[in-house]
Amino acid sequence: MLPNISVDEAKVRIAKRVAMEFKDGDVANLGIGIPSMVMDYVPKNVRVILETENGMLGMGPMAKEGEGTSDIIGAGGVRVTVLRGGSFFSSDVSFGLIRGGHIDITVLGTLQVDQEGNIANWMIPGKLIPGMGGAMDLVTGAKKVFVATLHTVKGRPKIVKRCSLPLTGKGVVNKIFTEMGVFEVTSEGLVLLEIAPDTTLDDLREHTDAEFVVKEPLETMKGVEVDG
Amino acid sequence: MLPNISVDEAKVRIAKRVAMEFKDGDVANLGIGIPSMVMDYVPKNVRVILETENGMLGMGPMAKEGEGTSDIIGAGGVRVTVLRGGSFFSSDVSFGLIRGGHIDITVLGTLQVDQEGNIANWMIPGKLIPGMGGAMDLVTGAKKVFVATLHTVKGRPKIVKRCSLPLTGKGVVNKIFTEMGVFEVTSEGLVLLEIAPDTTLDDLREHTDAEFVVKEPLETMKGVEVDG
Amino acid sequence: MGRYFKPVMSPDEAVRDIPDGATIMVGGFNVGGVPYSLIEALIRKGVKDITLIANDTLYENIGHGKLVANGQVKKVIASHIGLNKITQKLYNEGKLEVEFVPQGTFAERIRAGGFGLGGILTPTGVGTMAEEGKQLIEINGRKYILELPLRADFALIRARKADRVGNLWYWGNARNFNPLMAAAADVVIAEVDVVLGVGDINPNDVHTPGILVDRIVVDGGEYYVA
Amino acid sequence: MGRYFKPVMSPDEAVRDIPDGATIMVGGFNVGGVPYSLIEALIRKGVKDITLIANDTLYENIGHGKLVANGQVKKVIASHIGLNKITQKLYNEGKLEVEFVPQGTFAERIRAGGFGLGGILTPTGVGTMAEEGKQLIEINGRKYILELPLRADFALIRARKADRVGNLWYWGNARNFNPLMAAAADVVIAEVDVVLGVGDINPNDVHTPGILVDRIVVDGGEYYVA
Repeated sequence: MLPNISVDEAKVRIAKRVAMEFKDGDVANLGIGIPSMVMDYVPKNVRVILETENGMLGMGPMAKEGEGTSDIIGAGGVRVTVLRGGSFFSSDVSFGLIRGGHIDITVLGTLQVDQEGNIANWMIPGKLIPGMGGAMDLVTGAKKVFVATLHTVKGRPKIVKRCSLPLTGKGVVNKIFTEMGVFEVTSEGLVLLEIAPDTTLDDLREHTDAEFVVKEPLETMKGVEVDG
Repeated sequence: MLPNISVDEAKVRIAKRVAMEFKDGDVANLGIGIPSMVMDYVPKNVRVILETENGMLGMGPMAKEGEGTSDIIGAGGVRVTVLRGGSFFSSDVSFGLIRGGHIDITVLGTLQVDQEGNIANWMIPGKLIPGMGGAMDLVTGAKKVFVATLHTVKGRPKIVKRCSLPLTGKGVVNKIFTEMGVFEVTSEGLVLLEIAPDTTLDDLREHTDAEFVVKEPLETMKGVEVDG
Repeated sequence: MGRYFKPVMSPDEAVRDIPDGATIMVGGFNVGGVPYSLIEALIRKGVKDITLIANDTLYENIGHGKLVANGQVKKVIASHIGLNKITQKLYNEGKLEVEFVPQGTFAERIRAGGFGLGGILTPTGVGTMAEEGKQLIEINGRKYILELPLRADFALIRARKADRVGNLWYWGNARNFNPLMAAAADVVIAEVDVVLGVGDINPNDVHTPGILVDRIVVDGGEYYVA
Repeated sequence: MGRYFKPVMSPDEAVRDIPDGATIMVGGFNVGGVPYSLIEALIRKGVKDITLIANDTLYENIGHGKLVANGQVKKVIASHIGLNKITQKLYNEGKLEVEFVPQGTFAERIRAGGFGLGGILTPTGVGTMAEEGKQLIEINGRKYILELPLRADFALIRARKADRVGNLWYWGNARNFNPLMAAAADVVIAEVDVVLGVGDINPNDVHTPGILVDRIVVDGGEYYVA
């Protein structure tokens, strides 16, 4: 059984939990969807420097309605602001920073992620072929690659034994965060680190296609408040 | 016989002749020695943009005594000035411009140059090994590679059949300017384009180790004034 | 090329010699840093069979996205086409060739084309479809893809400021691929907001040296308002 | 790393953890853009067996030229050693290892090291001693040398201005290799003239993003006067 919460509640739970992974001064690149919600839950005293792959460090909040310019946009095209101490640079420098290991954390959504740390999130053959954009570089170059995703889509598990869709990166994922728990990809395979308080191991096995081992002692997923 | 002029006069003759090769708006990188004298003879209405490989376009004259800064220097380390419209950039961009064919002309001195357009000017094994600095990139990337050199050193020809010293570049030289004449390197071999008014073909053959053919009609070396 | 001062032209004049079949680089990422006026001139001129090298194909009704929608483009080399429904449709119907390039690789390939490198080795895309048809080279036990340079006949780029000798200064992350493309095409046309006097851009802060720019177009207007 | 504000230290503090045997990049070209105060601190500390990665070894009595003259250097990777008589002498006597790298290749190798590329293909040096021991790759009938990345344990660089989060701004062609080295070492120490408040460098004109810089040293003095 999946936790008895709405999709929006599930997304917030995931974003909150990912936010706990950041340390002061970390440099991060956040994908669209749940990853873009993470900053709302990072404590004020943890200063995270956001990178956008189109060439900015120190991305601030979205520009106010009617303000901003198309010269300063997030990777999704939205007008944003730049914080004091930020900087702009060309795309070769941006991806040099990404590929060169100068980004501490990237958080990405996904279509599929598997027990070997493979991730597939750039195309569905014959249906949807948007292109990989900067995703292949991000998963290859960032020091830590986090996947933040709902545990299932239309009842189907996102965490699979082996991705069937074309890969974005091979063996690149470090951690997976869902509303049901937190997994780590290790050389021994997938390890469940934390489990949500409203989830059982049987629930998790039911909705996870991948094989995983359970860390001893298994911890309760941090930051999750469950009613009653 | 060599022309009956002093070494200084010979150098001026060469620099003057090379200066005639420049067109308005040309971008040039000039080596040390005779090449650095060329700018003195470029007409005012021919605006040549000088590049220094340490990262500047629009190099101006040397800084005045007591002025200038070690932050703005020529490739030889001398304090220079930057002209209005100039720019500074990092070394990867500088050599990107050089390697990428964005420099119209480089003028270099040499130890040896041969009839196949090979040039050797970076080391004498066992004696002098300064290193190639930026020379290998310049001869590979500049659109035109000009050698400006005295015809002989201690009586020995500089233009040889085949360089015996380690090469700086293979088949890269376009033209050779000496006090005795102007040569072009072609796929058919070395061609004498111009001959100094105080030089005969026999003189040239005597002091040139390389084989060369003579262009018909052979022109008198431009810009050379000979007394009486 | 070879002129000290760069000619300032209208968009139509600037693109007049771009022939059918040309390979054209267009700067920009999404709506930022796109030379909109030059694109409109290409549409008016009706240039056909373009090989378009751009990070993305925008939306079907904006900027170079329109070139695709108008059927003026034969082939696209890009990292992303997801926003433009017509690019996706033509591609799925086999009517448009699309070469997908990871965005960081796209940047390096253009830089290599402009800076005289024969190629670069990147770890990006190893083990994915991005390695198909390419040479893999192993160095110290790690695999890299050998990626080859990209060049174009024309580059249409967008900057905030130019001076009369062609130096460019960009604003915000509208800079993106524009400085790279400025080095990688035979003819470089820069659309800018203002043209300043020689020396009015601090030489330490010139983003693109003027020797790379052939023609300047002053838009004078606002960028596309998203 | 991982700190938002960068510590401002004395030269001696900044180099305190540089051990014997370290690989050290030093910025500069001839007398320009050299972190003189940091070099003096390395001399005071007496670090030995250094692998020095620098464009040149200056003169024997100036900057990192002194490190060579003092016998603190085991190996030099450079494009030029001609100004330093002692480098030449030790090299000719077989007492110092020198790896010569064409200057443009030197720049690209450091950039590749900092930007995660596995190598680059350059036409520079084909048919010369520079190709010895290296893999040649032919592309479209032209030969290129495969050149591998350079990285270091520490990079000592020089800029004109820093701000408190480590953003750097260079003046003149003292910029040279400094921005490249800032990306290519585990620990990056920047010697600057002034430290400004956060945001006091225009974000469009930041030459080195602060995330690459670990420590700041304020020299306060003038550069070496040639």
